[in-house]
Amino acid sequence: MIQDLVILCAAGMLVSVYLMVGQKSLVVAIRLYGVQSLLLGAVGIAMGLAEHRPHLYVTAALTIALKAVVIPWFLLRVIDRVGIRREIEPFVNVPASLLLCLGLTVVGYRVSLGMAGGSQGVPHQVVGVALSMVLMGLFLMVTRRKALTQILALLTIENAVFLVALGATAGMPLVVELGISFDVILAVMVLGVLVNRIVDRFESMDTSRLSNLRG
Amino acid sequence: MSQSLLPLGLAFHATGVALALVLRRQPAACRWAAFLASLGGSLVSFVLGASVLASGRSVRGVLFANPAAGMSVGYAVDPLSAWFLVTFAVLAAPVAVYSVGYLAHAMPPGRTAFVGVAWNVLLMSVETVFAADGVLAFLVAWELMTLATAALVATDHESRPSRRSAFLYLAMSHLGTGCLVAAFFLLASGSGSLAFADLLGGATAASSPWRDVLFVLFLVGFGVKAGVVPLHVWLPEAHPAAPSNVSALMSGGLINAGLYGLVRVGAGGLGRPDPGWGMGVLLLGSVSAILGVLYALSENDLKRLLAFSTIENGGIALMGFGAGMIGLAAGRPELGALGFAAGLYHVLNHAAFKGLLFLGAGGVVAATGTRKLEELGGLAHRMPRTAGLFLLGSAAIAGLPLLNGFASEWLVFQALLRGFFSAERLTRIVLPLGGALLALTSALAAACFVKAFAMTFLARPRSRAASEATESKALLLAPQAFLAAACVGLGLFPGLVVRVLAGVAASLPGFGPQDAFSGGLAGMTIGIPAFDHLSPLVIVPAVLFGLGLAAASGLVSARARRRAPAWGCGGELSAETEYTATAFAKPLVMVFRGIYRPTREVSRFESVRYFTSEVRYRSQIDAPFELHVYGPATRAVLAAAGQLRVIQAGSLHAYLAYVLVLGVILLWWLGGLP
Amino acid sequence: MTTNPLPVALFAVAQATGFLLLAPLLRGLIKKMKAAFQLRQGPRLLQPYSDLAKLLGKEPVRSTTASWVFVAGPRVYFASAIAATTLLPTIFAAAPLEAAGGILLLVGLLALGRFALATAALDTGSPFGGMGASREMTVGALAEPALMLALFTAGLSAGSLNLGELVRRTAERGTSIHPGEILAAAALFIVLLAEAGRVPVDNPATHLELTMIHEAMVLEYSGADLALVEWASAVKELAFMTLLAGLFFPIGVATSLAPEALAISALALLAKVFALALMVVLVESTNAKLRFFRVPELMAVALGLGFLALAMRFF
Amino acid sequence: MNLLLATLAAPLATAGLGAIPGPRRPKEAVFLGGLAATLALALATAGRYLAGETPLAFGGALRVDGLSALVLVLTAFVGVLSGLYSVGYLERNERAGFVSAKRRTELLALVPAYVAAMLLVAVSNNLGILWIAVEATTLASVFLVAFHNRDTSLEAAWKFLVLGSVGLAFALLGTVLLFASGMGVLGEDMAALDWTRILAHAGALHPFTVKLAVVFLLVGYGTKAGLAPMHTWKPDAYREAPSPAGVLMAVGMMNCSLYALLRVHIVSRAVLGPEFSGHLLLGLGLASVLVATPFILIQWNLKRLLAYSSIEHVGIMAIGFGLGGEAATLGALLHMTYHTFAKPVAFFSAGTLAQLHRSSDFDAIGGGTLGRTPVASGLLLLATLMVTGSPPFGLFWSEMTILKAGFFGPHLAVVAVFLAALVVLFCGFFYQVGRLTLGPDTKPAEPAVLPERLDLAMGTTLVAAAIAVVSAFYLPDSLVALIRAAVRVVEGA
Repeated sequence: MIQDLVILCAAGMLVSVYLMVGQKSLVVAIRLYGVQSLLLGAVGIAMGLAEHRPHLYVTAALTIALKAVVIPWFLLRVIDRVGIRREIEPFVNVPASLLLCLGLTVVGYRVSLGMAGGSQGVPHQVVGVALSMVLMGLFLMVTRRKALTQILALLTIENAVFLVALGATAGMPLVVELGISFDVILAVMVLGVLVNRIVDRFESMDTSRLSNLRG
Repeated sequence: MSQSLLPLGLAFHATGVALALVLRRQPAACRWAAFLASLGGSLVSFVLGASVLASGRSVRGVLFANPAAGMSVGYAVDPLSAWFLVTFAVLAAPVAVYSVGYLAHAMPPGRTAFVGVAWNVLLMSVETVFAADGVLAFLVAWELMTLATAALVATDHESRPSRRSAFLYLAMSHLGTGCLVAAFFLLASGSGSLAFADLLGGATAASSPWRDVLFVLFLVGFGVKAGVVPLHVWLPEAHPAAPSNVSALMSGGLINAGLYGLVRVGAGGLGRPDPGWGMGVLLLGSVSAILGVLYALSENDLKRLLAFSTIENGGIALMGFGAGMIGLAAGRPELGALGFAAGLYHVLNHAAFKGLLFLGAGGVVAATGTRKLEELGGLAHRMPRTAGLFLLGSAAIAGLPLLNGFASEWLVFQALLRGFFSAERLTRIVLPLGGALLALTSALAAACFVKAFAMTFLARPRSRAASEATESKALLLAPQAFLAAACVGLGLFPGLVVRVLAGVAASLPGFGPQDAFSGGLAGMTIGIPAFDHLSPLVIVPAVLFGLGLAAASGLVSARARRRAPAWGCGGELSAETEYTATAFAKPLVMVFRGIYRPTREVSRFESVRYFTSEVRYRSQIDAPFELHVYGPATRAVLAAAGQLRVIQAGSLHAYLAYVLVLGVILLWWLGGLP
Repeated sequence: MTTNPLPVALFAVAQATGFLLLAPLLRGLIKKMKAAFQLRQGPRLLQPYSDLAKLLGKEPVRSTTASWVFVAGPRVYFASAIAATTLLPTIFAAAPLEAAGGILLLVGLLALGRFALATAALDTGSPFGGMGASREMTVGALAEPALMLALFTAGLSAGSLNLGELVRRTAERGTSIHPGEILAAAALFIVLLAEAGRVPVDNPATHLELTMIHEAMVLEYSGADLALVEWASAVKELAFMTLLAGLFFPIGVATSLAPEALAISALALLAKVFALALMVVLVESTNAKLRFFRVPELMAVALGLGFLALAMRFF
Repeated sequence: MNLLLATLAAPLATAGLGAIPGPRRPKEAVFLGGLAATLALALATAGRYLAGETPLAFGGALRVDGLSALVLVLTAFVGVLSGLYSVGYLERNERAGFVSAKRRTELLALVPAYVAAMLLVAVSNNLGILWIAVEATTLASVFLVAFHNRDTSLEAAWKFLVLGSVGLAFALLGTVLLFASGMGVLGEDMAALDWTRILAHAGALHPFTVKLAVVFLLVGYGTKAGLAPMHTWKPDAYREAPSPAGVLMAVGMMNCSLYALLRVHIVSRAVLGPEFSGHLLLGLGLASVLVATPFILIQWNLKRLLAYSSIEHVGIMAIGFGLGGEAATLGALLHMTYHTFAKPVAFFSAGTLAQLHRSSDFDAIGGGTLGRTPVASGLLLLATLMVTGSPPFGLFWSEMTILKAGFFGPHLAVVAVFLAALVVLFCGFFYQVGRLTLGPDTKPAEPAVLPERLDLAMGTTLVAAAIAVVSAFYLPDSLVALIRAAVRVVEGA
């Protein structure tokens, strides 16, 4: 029954990514990321209940605090400062993007079938969802022009990884997880700093303009 | 004692390098130190080679080792290596002496040290190439040789031609080296050993499935250095671009490195060769010889002319090797021995007369500051000694009797014609045809060097520089005299050379002692019963008798006192009315226009209708291989590279897309079902 | 052949002298016969001798621009011709100096002569010398392969490239009427025309410099220098005819030193040379000189004949 | 105190002190002293290993075996060189009159921090710590790429960071999956992610999951190593980063990422046999060599040229490891060592040229530099000889070792293509360097060009060159022993 809950949350995260692909407002995208992180936290709690691993609660709490609250807030601040609220025309239009993402999901699931069979096999849905999220996140980074969207996509990929960590392995060793989360935050900060500098310099957050270095 | 000779010789060169660096501030001292050291090194390697040739026993040892890679550089001097060491020393020693005098006024003092260093490194590496006992030693020396040569070619790097030709040389050489690396390792993958003794003993390759591939790879790899058409493109560029002393060494000494390799693999090194291989080598040799001499003939730049004739002589040597391989393939080692002996003999002779000619040319260029035949002329009056030596060299390279060129070409003829008796139908006709081509080659060479000598030294000077030239110094003339003496000696006593060569041939894998040819002081004899023989000494009295008669004619006639200007059909003869180098070659260019494909344009200017006031004539022969093969190839590669620029077009999105695509591909490749 | 040096030397000197003495006669003979064909009186048979004598007496005048090369040229040319004669078997089936070498050495010596004369011709600075030299070398370059192929055919069929050995073997085998050898002989004959500077390749009698080859080359020579050149050329021509006769029609060649045998072979040789001279005359009188750039075609024919000969003989 | 921890602490402390603003001389003294101490400690640690013990820390989370020791020493060595050059580099900038104390503080803090992170990579025995360390190197180097704060530096930094983060995300996913493949057998404690334990339970891991993990790990750490097609950040980053940082990225970072790749390779061969990851490495390596080729032919910027050269070299090493077997692995590790010696010479001499001409673009530098800056140009030519693998220099030997192993092995086609690419690369590199250094001096005595003088930076270059040349003929036995030990680790013997 808890397994189903986990899978449900995973599915919810997948949906959130589809929604991200499906619209252009940066604010909504950030909110969606927040929701996605909440679901991730939920997965953590569920697994904690299932496996009786108290440290998973810590992880979950940390995830929700950081990824559902701090980071979205930070990113919204960046937007306000920059004053750009919509993603301009992406390289691939929305309907096509959605179709391609379906394809990517297929790829992810196809691979995840390999997991089920193994003796210590893990629920392949979770891995399937995670892999598709990774691919879709990367796809978002490829097709979207705004630096902020790319950061969000990157964070989505990060969430996918944690989904595997929580949903499929019932948590990595705590020290490692703390270290990783810390690094992730730092990365986001650095990215944010760079975005600020870029915006100051180029009066734009459109990374497709950053193409002076060729050959 | 003989174990220490090669290291000793290399030590001499190393000392040369060190001294050149130390004394770089005093050009004069630097010159003497560097080149006397190199002279010492050459003498030592000559002694080493001579002792091995005399005793017939190989000398081996280790030079240096790279413990980390577990690789070591050893050497083994067998008679074949010894032959090439001696050949190289015979040329390198006099050229070293020449360099001392030549660099004094032909090289900016600042570059003396550089030349001294590169020169000694070059000699070191060449000697190691000939002495290497394994793949790695060989490849190291081979690469060092290439780099040192390129550096020397680029000595005058401010001039675009030098830079260009140095790079062309590097590029072509690396094409070759790549082939060699592949060939050697492919060959070694059979036995697992990298020692020549195991690799090129014949057995390894005989069992290899890659035999033909191996031979082609070797042929390309060594062919580049030997200047075999169509891999020769670098040669006529690089040889003239280098300082004349280096040109002499490159032409007379460095192409031998390629020929050496071809003998190693051709003479049983890959087991008994296929008849096809022999045919191929013979064909390449003939093509190189003919094209080489034809382009030399049409060339009006003295040093380029000599460079093209180098291609020709490499071709002649290859014809000998080809005949040898055909004989070997037909299971007649004695014929094989004859062919290889002929080729090796020609290699030695070429070192002598081409060295002589390049040194002479260097003297001329230094004295007049020009290489263009059209701007030379009349130097026989101003530089009589140089002229005499150059004439002797020309006669030798033209294959005229009593000189060494004739002796080795004679031997090549024998190889071709003897092979005729053994082999099957196809070779019965191909070999004598090769003989005819060789005859054509040497006749054309005669024409070519009549032109080279006459246009440089005879009639009136065609430029101010030529009319004010002065004779070279003794330091430049002595080495030429030495090489001239070598030309005469090697021409008058072929029997002694052949006797040595019999030993060399016998030492090759798949040969062993045979009686295809024998030699003595009297001369050399081919075949049993005597198919043909040559003892120049016997004809010398006849020639002297003729000269005596001619001189005697002077007694009966009134003595020649009067000198008068040559008859100019009423007009005044001047440098302008002389027969030009272009005009001299014109008839043959017309005859062979099918090969030359000259572009000619005649433009008439009519001041009054029907009355031509002026005619301009332009004729140009452009190099076909550069034009139709290498040029397009290079452009294609660069164009392709330019197209690939889009990979790195600066778009982060594209870069991320690569990762995405890779990820999808890999995941799909993993599949899902366990 | 003997190996004792003294007789060899005598033999050589004798043969060389013989060639020197008879060569002008051949010239005279050909001139005379040509005249006869043209229904002219023509110069007397011995005229060439007087010409040589006159030239030898005269003082050579040399160009101001000429160097020592100009002087050396004719002498080397002469010497090489003399040396060449000592390699030929004439009336006795052995060459005086056959110990020196064979066909290849012979060709080499002729090439040496050509090289020397062409080089010297370029020394005067007169355009004619240059033109002559250039053309001479061109013709020579084209003639040499044909010559080689023809000689190879003879040599290979006899199994030796040494003229004495070759003639001995052909002599004991008797004349072969193999078509291959006839073709080879034809090729050699064409080469003979080229080397001797005969119509249709060259015209020894012309006085229009632009059409000359040999004559243009030696235009600047006078007196003894010229005499040497002319004499050597005559010797060369005779040598070629002897060679042709000896290689392909060795009828009556003496294989022993018996006087009557020698007498017979001497007569036979004279007859053969006369026949060849007649052929030369026929060709000269019935053909016009070719344009220079048509000459290569003729040489190509000779080359083709030589190759065909080889092919027919051995393929 | 634990020697291993000291080795890591030294550069960290140096970084901390470097971050404190202060007078120039003492700062530089601390900086150089700290890096020198780091090298000394690294050598000591390696010595401990050679003496037979295995230095550990944090209960085995940090562990030094042969491979770690080798990478540790090489990285510390490059750290010292880079440190010396950094000081010289700042001196020059002051001479040219464009440098601020803030910039100096930044450089003096970031370089040791970067070194510390790389050392941590080299000694981490734990997948998680490895990942954290690599991420740390990325964060430390981002600011080095953005150092000059030009438009282009921002662009390069952004690309570097985004691509790097994607790569790291992949690596993290791989790590998690590897952990997942061992659910139940590895346990949950910290040590569950230790190589030692994973290898101990290799048999019990779920093969397919391991495959999946290996793919993500190779792509992830391959991005940091700059294997094609994840190499795209390299040319930009190398061009923008100051030369001292550039050499840290080109040599130190490359070695460390290769270290990570090797660890993955070792696990993969323990679970799946040598083919799986071997073929992946072979493919990525060949792709890198092939990608580098055209861009060297058409290159327009000196430092980008070096970047493509290092893409080529990482490809060569990957091919070596991918071919597998004693000989090829030895060749690849030898290549790593000699590359570590040779590349600094190239970077420093190129950096000098770039600094004196205030740009690293060929157009800006112009031809015939041999006339203007003979020493730097001569060193660049020497470095070209080394980097293109010409004898008698080290890289020639290592390349020959790899080629030999390749031709002896089953992958003839791959090796043939590889060899052909090497030939073209040689020609291309020489063409570019030739047209830069040779020829008539195109801008003689132009005021914009600073005069060349034998300052600290040049001295460092000379020292590096000397070391590189000597290393070709003589490697200290202890280093050879380390290399052999590393081979044993990789070959699992």
